[in-house]
Amino acid sequence: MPSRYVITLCDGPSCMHKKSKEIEMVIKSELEKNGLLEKTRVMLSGCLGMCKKGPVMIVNPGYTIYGGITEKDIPEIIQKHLLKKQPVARLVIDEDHLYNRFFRIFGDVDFFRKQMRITLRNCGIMDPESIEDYLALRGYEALGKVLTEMTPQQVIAEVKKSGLRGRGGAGFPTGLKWEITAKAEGKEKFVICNADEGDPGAFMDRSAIEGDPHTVIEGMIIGGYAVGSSRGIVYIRAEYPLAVKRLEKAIVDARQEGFLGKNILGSNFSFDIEIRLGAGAFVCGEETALIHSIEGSRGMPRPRPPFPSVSGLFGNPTLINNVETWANIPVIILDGADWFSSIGTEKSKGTKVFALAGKIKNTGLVEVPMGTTLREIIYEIGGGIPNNKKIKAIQTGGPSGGCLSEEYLDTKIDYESLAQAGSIMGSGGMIIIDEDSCMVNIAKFFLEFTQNESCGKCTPCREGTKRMLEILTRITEGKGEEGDIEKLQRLGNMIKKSSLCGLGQSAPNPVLSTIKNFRVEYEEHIKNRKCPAKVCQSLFNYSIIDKCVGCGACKKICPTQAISGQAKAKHAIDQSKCIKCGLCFKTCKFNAIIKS
Amino acid sequence: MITIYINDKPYKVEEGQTIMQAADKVGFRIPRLCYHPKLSIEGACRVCIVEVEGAKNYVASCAFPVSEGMKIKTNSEELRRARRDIVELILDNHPQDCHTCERDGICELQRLAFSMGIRKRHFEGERKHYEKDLSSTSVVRDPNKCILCGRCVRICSEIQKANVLGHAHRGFKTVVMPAYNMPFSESVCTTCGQCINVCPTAAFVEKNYTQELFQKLNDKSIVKIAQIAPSVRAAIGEAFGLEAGKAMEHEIVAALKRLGFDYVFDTQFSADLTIMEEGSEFLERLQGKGKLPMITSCSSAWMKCLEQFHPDLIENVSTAKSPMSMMSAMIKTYFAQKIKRDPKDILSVAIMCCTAKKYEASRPELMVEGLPATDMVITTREIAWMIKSSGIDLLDIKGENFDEPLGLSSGAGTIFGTTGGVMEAAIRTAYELYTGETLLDIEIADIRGFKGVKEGKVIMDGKEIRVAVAHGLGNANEVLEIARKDPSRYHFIEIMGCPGGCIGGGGQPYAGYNSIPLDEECLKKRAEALYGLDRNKTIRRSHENPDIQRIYKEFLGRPLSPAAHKLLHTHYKAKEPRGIIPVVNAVL
Amino acid sequence: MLTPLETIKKKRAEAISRIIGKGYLSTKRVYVGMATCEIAAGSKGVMEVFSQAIKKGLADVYLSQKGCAGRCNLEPTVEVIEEGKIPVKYCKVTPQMAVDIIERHLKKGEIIKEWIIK
Amino acid sequence: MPVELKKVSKKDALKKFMDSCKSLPNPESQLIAILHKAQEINGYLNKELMDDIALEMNIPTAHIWGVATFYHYFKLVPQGKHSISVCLGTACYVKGAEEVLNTIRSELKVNFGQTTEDGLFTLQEARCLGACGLAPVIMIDDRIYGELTPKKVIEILNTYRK
Repeated sequence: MPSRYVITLCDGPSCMHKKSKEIEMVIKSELEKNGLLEKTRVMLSGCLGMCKKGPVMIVNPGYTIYGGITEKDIPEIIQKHLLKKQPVARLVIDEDHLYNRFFRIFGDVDFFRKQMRITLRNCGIMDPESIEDYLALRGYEALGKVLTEMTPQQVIAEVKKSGLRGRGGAGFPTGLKWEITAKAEGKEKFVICNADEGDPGAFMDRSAIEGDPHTVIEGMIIGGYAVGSSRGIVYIRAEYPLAVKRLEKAIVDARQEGFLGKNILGSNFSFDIEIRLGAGAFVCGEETALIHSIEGSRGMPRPRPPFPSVSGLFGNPTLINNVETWANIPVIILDGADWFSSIGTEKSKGTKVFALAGKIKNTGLVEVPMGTTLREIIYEIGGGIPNNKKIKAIQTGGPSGGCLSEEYLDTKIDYESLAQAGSIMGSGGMIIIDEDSCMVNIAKFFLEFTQNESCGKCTPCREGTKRMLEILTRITEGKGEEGDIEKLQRLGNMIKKSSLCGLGQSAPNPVLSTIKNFRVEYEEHIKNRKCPAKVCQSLFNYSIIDKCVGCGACKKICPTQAISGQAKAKHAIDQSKCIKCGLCFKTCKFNAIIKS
Repeated sequence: MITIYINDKPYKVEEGQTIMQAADKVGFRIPRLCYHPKLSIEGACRVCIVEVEGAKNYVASCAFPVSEGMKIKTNSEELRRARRDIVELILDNHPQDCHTCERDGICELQRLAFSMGIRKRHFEGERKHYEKDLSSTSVVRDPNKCILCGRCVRICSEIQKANVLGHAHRGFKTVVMPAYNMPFSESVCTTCGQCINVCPTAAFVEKNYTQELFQKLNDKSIVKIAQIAPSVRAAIGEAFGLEAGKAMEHEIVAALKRLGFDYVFDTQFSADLTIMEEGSEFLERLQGKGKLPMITSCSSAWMKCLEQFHPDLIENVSTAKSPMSMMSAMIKTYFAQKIKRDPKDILSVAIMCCTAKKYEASRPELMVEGLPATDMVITTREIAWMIKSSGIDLLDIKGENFDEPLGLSSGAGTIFGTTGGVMEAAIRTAYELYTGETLLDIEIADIRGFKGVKEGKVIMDGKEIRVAVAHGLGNANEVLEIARKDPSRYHFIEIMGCPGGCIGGGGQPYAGYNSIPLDEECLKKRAEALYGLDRNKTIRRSHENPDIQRIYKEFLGRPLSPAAHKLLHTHYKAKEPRGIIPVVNAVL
Repeated sequence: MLTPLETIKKKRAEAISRIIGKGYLSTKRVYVGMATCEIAAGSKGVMEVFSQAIKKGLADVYLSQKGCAGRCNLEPTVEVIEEGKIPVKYCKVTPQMAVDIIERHLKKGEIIKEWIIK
Repeated sequence: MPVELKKVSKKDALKKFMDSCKSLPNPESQLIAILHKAQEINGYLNKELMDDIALEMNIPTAHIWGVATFYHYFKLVPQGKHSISVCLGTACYVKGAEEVLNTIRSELKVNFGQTTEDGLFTLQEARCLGACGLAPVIMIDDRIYGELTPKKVIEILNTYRK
């Protein structure tokens, strides 16, 4: 027979110290006294993360948390709560920070322990297609609180006080944006969630929506309430079919429960959300381009002012925040601006999600408090560089960001420090680059991306990035010229300062920052025609050394028949035929093929 | 008023304008390229960037509003270099064929490059290579010369509302083109040529017939006859460095004679003829024979627009041919008989302010005696070049008169060249035909000027006749929407395809060094030149033109006679592809 | 009439009892990662193994999908959670491993240490 | 004729979708959704479809063409039976996506946007498929293949050739 109640008692070190064992004994005897032992399960759990309020126990169903309990309180709880279904109010605590639950499952792993999960708090612990799971995790409670206890002005004040800044890249204070939109006049107002995540290597938005779509929806409803909007739009990449599907389902479920639609939860506030699909254009992450795309046009940015908060979608005041920003809102409302602003640094509050990738042991999504150092992320969470290689650079901010050298490892993550170091927070890509990578080539890769994604509207970005790419290409091909670095800097600085939108203004960053931090590599390419990392194909040759045993594997795989040699004798590569595909290098089991 | 600082000096300026507007008024002309005062702000070229204290990046002065205490630098060393580099980047992706280019010497990009001080190139690289589109009768599109300022796209969608052109593809591969990159000739292009007017380079130019014409002018076996549209005389001086507004009537006649034309006639004569036909048609419709409101049919771009965008209104449009086609028809019949020459041996050349007339000339339904009525249409720009190229000094030439019998015109024919002119001319004659009395107050102020849609009325015999005038196809769309909703609101509507009427035609001289294309001040001066010619004439009503009376007596009989119907009237039909005028302008 | 906040709390209580009604409390809970990245790594096959097993009578197991926890290089991941015990997180799970997890862990309570995320 | 029938029903499906768009506020803003639908129905966008959309939704063809050519997602030529998207996201790039790409290119003798002669594959580039942990990856139709090597790629391609 299934239990009617489950009592979970925290068995963490702190609560143990506060006598949870003794409490457990009392609970069991009290249950027995009241004839409830059969119907109730009593369990010990790992740390519930509420140590300050310990000892802590949770009564389910209902998820009532009791804190600071002693043996003496138990009879009262059993009698009132379990028998009469009336929780003992004086012992109930709200200390259960939403972000703690994740750690009840994952807190014992190094990778997670250093993290703090606010926006991704539910990702990985709930069924994203179940609104019940979300409700059980205090979902939509923030919405209820806002509609019951707060005026729109109070909501905005709370968000302002939290110090939350836009997580899409530029870090504009979120509360201020809300305030401007709320004050702007228009026929109607719009609330938009920017889910057009396009940075190569960044996928936190996808992950957030796939893992916990309701958080974003709840954040948007609250935003709509605060600024006086009744129409919300999620602009999401068409490349994310699963995220779209889950979001669609979440919207339908939320509508059914009365969280979306007319007169939400009996209030006189109405709000609904529609989904708009992108169609593959990185520049649509820029807010004015995104608006044009929603309007059914080419996603090309326009000059600001007017800012979208004043004149955005269809000329109406429009509040745009990205997925991560929205996901913070319910937590700020429930746990309070004071709590939220206690996390992070002076100017950057809360947490930031990074997509950790590249040459690092633990790749993945990490959410850390602002102020965490790069070193902590890379070595303590990421587990360091694999294969005992040396770290060479950290690329943050995706194609709009920059490459920092090793000496910046102790930089604290916040908007200002990263900018000072010559990179940006961006949407949160973090690529670790080891000694096997050529920085000129990396810069070229990013520039290729932005050049390809340039909308073509403004001259500096359209023409300038093309020229920069041409110069970089010739450097990597060993055709660099004296003065090329200066040309790159001249063009780069001009493009940064003159371009129409953020894409162009940040496009030169990877190049400029690698010149700043790795100038020697550029000079090696240009002056000595050498690629120190042996990546740029034109700048090295493959050759076979004496280790060759003549197995013939390389000869077999070579697509251009450039390798010749008798069986069991040393082979040789005909450089005129070699296309430097590297297949032989990968195939050789005897390390007999080298780059020189 | 607020105070702003430009290059450290304080200036009092009005609030609510952009940095560029404010700077213009206090004597700083910030360099610019994609900006056009009549079009929406694009902010794309970044040539007009300035430094604003406190802003992280440069701002585009065309889009950024001034505010109290703003400190602006327009000429700092770093800014000058950035601006220079931007213009160089444009040049780097532009054919370097200035000395063989049609716009050499009058190209905005060339001037800009010069004023930036680009003497050495730093960033040359890959350049675009696209096919030229030569398919249209009127407009040649050369994407290689396009610098993507987007003015053509904006004028086509915002002013003309034809939406023929758009940006396609993206980034470095962006090209301005019609839908599907289809040839112009197959698109909904109305051939108005406004894209040419606003293009800063030679990405759009008219289909040029000057070489063919030079060749024909040397052919002794044919009779070479020219006709000149009213607005050509009002603008051609600008191509020779004169201020706008100087009428050059007799000088062009003389120049054309020197070029080798045997006869030079005046399209104003056939404008009078048009009034006779169209006026009579209007009176018939007023008496219940035909649909009202009647809409004018003189403008070729408008006629193509009608067939593609408003086929439902075809029956409302006057069947009278345009003055050019009436003149050509008369040349190949009436005049051919007079000089006893086979019309096959006559070369009929129309000197027009217009690129769409090139298209009109190719319409098969306008053929006369199995021949094209108009053999060649030459724009003001082309003829100006031919005159220069032949070493004829237009500015210092003894004027000559138009030839008889198709050279004499009334003032009504003159004002055809400006918006409202056809209507005014029509009223002058229709009033008399209807009431039997002479209209004394013949200058109708309500329908003059450059308001997009103008309304006016006349009382004829106690009957109120309500008229409307629209210029530019966007305004035409607007007036037609009004008429569709309330069919009895107007009796007569004049529509001209180009902003300002023919004086703003797609074939008029390019803007000068310090002026902008389609500048309203310039259009006003051109219009004033025509109104001045009208005022100085003793005959100001078409029906009073003695040569008009003669041609009816000798050849046509009376207005709307079978002969007139055969030679002076035509018909229109719905055309594919059908074009769309969006209800909401989502194209911005 | 209930305030919005009261309504939410009521809905939450209802949701929890519905979840419990599905067997949430008295059983082992199995969470299979089903985000795009996990699916790409093959989690659909893993999910299939678990759901088939339940169909064929595997009792006392509450199966749910979940979003991605962020361990890209270890996907697909599967968690087996029992109230009161330390949650067990398996990584790089293949369908074959899923069969083993059912046989050894879910049925016999053996935690397969070598597959656990550390 | 069955072919004709099929054509008509395609048109009907699109028409139906456009009708539903027309009942929404700012119907012209649904253009991208309509193009998605048209591509889903027809496999790619052609002039005929775009003309239909223009007339039905009252949007100029030049505008539709501009939008269709702006976004990577829209295809303007018929596509192969299978579409191969090679992820060129950063993680994949760092882990050797270029090698994978070169292998596919030389194996299929096509470049980005092109379809193989036998009509079996169309090669496309992808920005980031969000499967960075498996880098380098490719996606064939809806299926993602990860941790690829040139050898593995060829094996995978061969499974589609049978």
